[in-house]
Amino acid sequence: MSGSLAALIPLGLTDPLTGVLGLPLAGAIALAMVPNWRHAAVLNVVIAAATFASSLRLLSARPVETSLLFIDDFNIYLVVLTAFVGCTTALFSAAYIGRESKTRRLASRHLRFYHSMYQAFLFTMLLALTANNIGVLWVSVEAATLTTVLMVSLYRTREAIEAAWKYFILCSVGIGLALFGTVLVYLAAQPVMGDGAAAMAWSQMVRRAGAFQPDLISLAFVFLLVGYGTKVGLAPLHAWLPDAHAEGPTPISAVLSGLLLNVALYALLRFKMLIAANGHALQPGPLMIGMGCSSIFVASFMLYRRGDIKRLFAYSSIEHMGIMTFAFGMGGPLANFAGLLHMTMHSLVKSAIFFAVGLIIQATGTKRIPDIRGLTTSVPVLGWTFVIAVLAIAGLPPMGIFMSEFLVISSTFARNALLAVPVMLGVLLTFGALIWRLQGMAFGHPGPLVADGGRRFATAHAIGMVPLVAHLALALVAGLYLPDALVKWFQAVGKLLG
Amino acid sequence: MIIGTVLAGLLCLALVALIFQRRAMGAVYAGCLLGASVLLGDGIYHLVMAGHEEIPAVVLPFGVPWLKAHFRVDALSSFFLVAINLPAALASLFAIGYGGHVPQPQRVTPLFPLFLFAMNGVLVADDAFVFLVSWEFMSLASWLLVLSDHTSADARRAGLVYLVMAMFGTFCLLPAFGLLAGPSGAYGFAAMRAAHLSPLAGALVVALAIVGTGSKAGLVPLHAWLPLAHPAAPSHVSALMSGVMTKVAIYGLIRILYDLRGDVGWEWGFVMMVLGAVSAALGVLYALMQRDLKTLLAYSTVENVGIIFIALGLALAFRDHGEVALSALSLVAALYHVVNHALFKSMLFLGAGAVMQATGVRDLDRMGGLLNRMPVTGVTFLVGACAISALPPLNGFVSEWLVFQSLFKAPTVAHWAMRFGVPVVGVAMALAAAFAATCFVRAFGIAFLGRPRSEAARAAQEVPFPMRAAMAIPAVLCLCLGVIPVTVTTGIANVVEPLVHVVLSPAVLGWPWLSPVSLTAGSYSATMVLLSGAGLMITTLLVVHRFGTRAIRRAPVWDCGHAEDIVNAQYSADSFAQPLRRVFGSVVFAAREEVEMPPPGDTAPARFRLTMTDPIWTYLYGGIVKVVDAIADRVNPLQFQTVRRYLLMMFLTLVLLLLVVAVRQQ
Amino acid sequence: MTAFFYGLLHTVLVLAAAPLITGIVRLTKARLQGRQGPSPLQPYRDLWRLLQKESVIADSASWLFRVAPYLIFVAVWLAATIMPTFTTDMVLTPAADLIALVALLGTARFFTALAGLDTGTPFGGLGASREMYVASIGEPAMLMVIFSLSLLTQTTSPANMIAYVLSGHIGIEVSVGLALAAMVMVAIAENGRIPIDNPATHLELTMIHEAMVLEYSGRHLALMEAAAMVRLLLFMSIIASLFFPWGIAFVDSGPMAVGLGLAAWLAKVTLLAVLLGFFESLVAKMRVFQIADFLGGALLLALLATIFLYVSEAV
Amino acid sequence: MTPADQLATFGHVSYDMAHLIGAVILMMSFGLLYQRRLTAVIRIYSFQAMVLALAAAWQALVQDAPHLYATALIALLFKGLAVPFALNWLVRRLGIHRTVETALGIGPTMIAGVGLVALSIVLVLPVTASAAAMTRENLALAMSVVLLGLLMMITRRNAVTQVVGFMSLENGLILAAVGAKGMPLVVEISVAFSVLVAMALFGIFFFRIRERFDSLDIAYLETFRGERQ
Repeated sequence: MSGSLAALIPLGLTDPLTGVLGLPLAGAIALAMVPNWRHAAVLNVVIAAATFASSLRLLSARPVETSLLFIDDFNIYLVVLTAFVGCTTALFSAAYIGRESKTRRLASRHLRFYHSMYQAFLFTMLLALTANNIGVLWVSVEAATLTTVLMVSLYRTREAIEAAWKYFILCSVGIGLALFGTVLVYLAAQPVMGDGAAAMAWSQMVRRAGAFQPDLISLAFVFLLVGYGTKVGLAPLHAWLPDAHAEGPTPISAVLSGLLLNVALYALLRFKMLIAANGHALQPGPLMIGMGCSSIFVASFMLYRRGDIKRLFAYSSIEHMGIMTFAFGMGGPLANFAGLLHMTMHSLVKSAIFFAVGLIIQATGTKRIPDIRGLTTSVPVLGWTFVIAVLAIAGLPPMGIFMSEFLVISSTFARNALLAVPVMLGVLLTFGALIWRLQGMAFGHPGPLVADGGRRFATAHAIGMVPLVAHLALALVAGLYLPDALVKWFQAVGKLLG
Repeated sequence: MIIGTVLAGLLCLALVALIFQRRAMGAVYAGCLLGASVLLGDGIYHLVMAGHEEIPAVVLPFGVPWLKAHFRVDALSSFFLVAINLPAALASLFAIGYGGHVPQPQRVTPLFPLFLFAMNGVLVADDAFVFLVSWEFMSLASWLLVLSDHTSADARRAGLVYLVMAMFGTFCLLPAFGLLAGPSGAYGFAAMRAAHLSPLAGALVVALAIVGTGSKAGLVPLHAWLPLAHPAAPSHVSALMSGVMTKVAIYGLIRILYDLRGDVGWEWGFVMMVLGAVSAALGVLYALMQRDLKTLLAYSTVENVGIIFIALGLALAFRDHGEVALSALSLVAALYHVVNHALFKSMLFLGAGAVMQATGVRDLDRMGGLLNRMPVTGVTFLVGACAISALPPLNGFVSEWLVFQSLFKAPTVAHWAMRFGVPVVGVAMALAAAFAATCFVRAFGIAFLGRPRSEAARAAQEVPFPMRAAMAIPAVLCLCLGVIPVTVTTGIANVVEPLVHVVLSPAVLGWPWLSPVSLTAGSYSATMVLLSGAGLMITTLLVVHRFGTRAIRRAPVWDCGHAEDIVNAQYSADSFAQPLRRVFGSVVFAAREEVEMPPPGDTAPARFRLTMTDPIWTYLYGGIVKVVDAIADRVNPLQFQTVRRYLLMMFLTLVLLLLVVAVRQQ
Repeated sequence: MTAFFYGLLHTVLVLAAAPLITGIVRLTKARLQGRQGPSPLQPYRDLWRLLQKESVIADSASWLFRVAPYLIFVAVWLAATIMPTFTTDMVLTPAADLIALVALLGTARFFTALAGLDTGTPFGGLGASREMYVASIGEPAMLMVIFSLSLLTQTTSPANMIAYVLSGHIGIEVSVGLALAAMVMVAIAENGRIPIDNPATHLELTMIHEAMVLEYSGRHLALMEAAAMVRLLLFMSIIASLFFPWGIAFVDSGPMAVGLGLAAWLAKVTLLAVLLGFFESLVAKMRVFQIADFLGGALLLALLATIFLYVSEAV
Repeated sequence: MTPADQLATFGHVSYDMAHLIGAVILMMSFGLLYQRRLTAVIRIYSFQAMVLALAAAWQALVQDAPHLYATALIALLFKGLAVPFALNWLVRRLGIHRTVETALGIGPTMIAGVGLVALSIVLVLPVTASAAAMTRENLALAMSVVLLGLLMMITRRNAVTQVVGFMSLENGLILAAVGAKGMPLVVEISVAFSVLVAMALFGIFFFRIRERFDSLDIAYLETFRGERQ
């Protein structure tokens, strides 16, 4: 029974992973009990912070690798990043949700549910990242879907339910296909690795992937690409993404874009590594490049017709996921490095943008872009931060995204100019759309603001600004200077990705 | 390293401006003035010491991790340090007096130092990443400066077009560097120099470099953003954007084509030459039709960039045909014009700013008679107008003379394309020169001469001292650069030496005689012209005052007897341009004039309506917008499908991929 | 030393001879119109008379209005001084090649136009506008003429051109003919002669140059007139020296040759003056907007001249 | 070669059984595609689930992997009995009109289904040349069932039928999983767990849908479709 989930429980308490996985799990249960949403919000922040703190321990001491869980160069920084974004988002939601409940959009029982689900979501994310067993990986991604579905439908509005329904149906099917792919991978591994957990432990498989039945894993990869690709939001599988982002509470939009998409892509990349290790299997590159380009294109043109600020940035997420997929599809040290960097930067900046968007919506009382005007005049600090964030996501220096796009495009162009052209076109189009919208929202004569709720909301606003600024600051630093350890990890992973 | 400290200082200034808002404005601009002056001095020092001391490359631990950030100052970049920081210093000086009068000072002051920072960053960059970061940062800062008057819809439109075009330019340079760096990503300039490219890749690099830098420099047809963005910014910023930022683009082009790429085919020289010719002719023709003083100046920038491109193209063609001496000549001509244009264009923009501060108008037809009211501004603007119209003995003429000299030698490149292309280019450039004169007679004459055309103009006052100084200094410099061409040329010859590996001897005939090509090819000596001119002037004065009366009577204007006092009876900007508009405008801009005559007996005034459209806007950019719109409309329905349809899409994707696998297995 | 002397002599001569040439043109026209006509010396008397009169200046005029005549006159005179006519052995000859000469004339025109605009009268503006319009096409044409000649002679400096032509390197060239034609047309335009402009007219709507100097009087007007006369002589000298350089003396060819060259030059310009008179009597003035076609033709001829050089493999 | 592998060869009873059962499940999928009436659809689904349970049990026997009995039990009780019951209850409670209009005609649907089966066989046959014959057959059948389930979701307009399609897709997954020799329990648990939660969610949804709009026709769920202002 070494393969069963039950084996998760007897993790040694000394194991750093205990904190990382245990805290959110416990938090989920605990928060379900807390009646008062204010306490819940605070507790939420505390638990998330503790999770982040314990995740930092991983940097110093990596746990021993089991057949279920492991930490390697790839997931270590993603774990830390996830814990960090989870923490900051918790802080933001503490500032945000209060306002929502005041405006009677949320009943307190919903909030209770919300906080519990938030921790559950974090747990599934972290489990997915640390999972060594591809089955566990699948389970946690599925669980993540379920939790987010519930949170997306939090406002019981018709739109919210419709979005959640769309999200649920599409992602469940996607997940189903991913499971089929997982089974196929097992079937490919089983003759080589023998029965049992060994044939599902990624770290063991990747060493002997060369001997796997190539056609079988090729087939598996197709299912996994479509399956996990749906969660990544690759066009034409992206349909759920904009609505889910737009109709859910803003903190959820932030974690969806900042974390969930990353995790899905992470899963996909794990399997790409398997294939890359097998010489005779089909080349995943072209498929990923194709999906990436189509995502970039669909997103870039969609942006020109969006009237809803959250959908606007949801589509921009699709575009960036496309860029990453493209980069990993290109492969090679430069492109892979760029892709990994882009993952990090995007999750930081995009969640920051959603923070800003949330505050903006609360300030202006609308999410229709044409009604949002002159933010830099009406709410200067927020407005300018928003401007900086959008410029960062649009790929302007000195933010980190510029570096990754620089590496992707230049290296791609040097290798195959024709492949780079669609990406450049797409990015340029996106840029145009974003700047066009940004100018309309940030400049010009300011539009009306909703009546401000006095000092409490002022402070709430200020607290909400903290994570926003923190993310941007990190992105800025990363754009100028990357710590050597991170670089080494990226390069090591880049090698595995082939 | 001095430059580093100055750049850091500029960043701090931006912070100071951000924190203290308006209170620190004077201090900030003073700081910019100081910084720019130091950089200027440093550049001059390096130029003087060129060859005697090797400046070490500096590596800082940021940027692309395994690459780090490389900085280096060589002769070329130090030349541009001079060409860029001189106007920058003047603009800062101007801003000390002017900064408070712009629409939203708190949106300008913090960005001004950042803008300077970015432009100098481009010059000292020694690897592609730093170069592009600074390049983009430059666009970013100037974009926000353009948007500083963000409540005006025009400014916002200008900003949008500008930033998108800037990004387009970057997306041309980026792959160009990518090709130079190769798949392994050797982004250092040193490595790029050593790189060997396939012919195709080489050609691609050149093409991309031309388009990328051309879009920044305002080369037709990539100029569309320029006349929108430059005027939209506050005048001291416009001066920088027009006079300086375009030069940074030129620097980038020279860096790539002459330094990083060793061998570039003459065909590209030809292409650049033709593009330049088109820009020169069209740009000034546009300028000629404008009523807005700053737009006019912006368009004239297009013209001058065109002239520089002609010279650069010639240099390429010569170099490819082994005519190194001529190549050096054209390159010197180009750089000479770079520094000249940087000077007088920023001076003219500052003048425009002074006029706007004094009158509050930008429309030529609401100015007039300012020469009497704003003597210093008037004189400096006049000098600038003469210089940019290439009138001897000012500096503008010297560089154009050099360009013409090298152009007239171009047929030595024995290829039919050059031989038949060069005369046409010559015509275009000659037309450009003539139009420029007309354009600036119009600009100066309508704005500063005649009777005031509006109350604002009548009430104009001369601007305060710092602004006057900022305009007077370049005026003097224009004269200096004009009358000692040999000295200047010698200096520039040292700059281009590393690029063409030959030192141009600018004066075969000896000091005052600028005779770069050969003993007999032709010579020009501004010094002698000026001296003899002075001599003749003195003679004339003596004669006239000796033999004639000195009596003068002031009287109302005669005007063939029927003088009326209507100021609008004066020639207006539009009416001045009318003949040329009739001849060229109808063809190039589809200009249409409609006159509504009231029926006899009706006392209503006759109405004159003028409509002009820019074909490049209508067809090229309008076309692109149409296409994007159309596709967006086609794609948009994807948002509004039923879940079933989405499932279907998913299903089809899956089946398609499965089929791919199936086919592959067979 | 001789160079200095000849240069001085030339400087004085061009100024001295200019009114005479204008006088000759007027006389020729008068005779052709069957009038007695004034003596060719009349222009001298006119200038002298103007010098004696007080100068009336409009209130609205700025200082530029008073300075302009001097600048203009000096610019034109300087150009005329530099252009070698009877000997190439002059100090200032290398000071400016033909391009610079064109630019000098451009300077003069620039300030003339400004002066026209300065008083803020409709006519002044009209004149300035049309003058610049004519120049905008005429100047390029002249530059192209220079281009073709310089292609042929490998130089842009008039002295060397003359030397090259006289050294007999050039046979009969089609392009030289074309260049000459273009040059003549440009000269007519630049000097505001019929059919472009009529120096004698004061019918407002047809005039160009006269409209600009309308407000001038007294010594300022005298300078303007003198400048016009010198310009006319200068263009005649250019045509004479570049296309018919025979008789022009070189460096260290003795005073005899110089004297000969002097005679030849006077003969040439007188002939040209008479021809101009004839021509002006024959043709009628054209409408303002046809000028573009006229000068465009000149520009095209000049362009053709260069092209023909390649065709005939002369370079 | 483990004894189990020796068993899993052509002509051997264990192989034939597995093959037969798989084929039946596939037939059921076709039945689902073919059937118009809602109640009948539910009934066919429950039957399919039961056969699936049988397959799991058989595999448990053949591979002597006892944990597969658990899977079989889950399939039998939960999917075979509970879910159909719940669905029937829903249909009755909400009083949905009995016959369901399909988006694509039955005939074309069937042809497409056959095409999909062909595709999956083409894909699988060369793949598992090395693997055990049983695995191969199972895989082909399972993939067909998955694809047919997806096809059903596409061709039906009604929420219930879509759910059924989704669940028959899951059946295909489980068929594949049980066929995979010695696959750890993780997968079964996860599948069961996911189906469980999925059902719970559907329940919630139906409840919500009903309290908002009075039918299960998902057209009601597609009026907004994201910022159709």
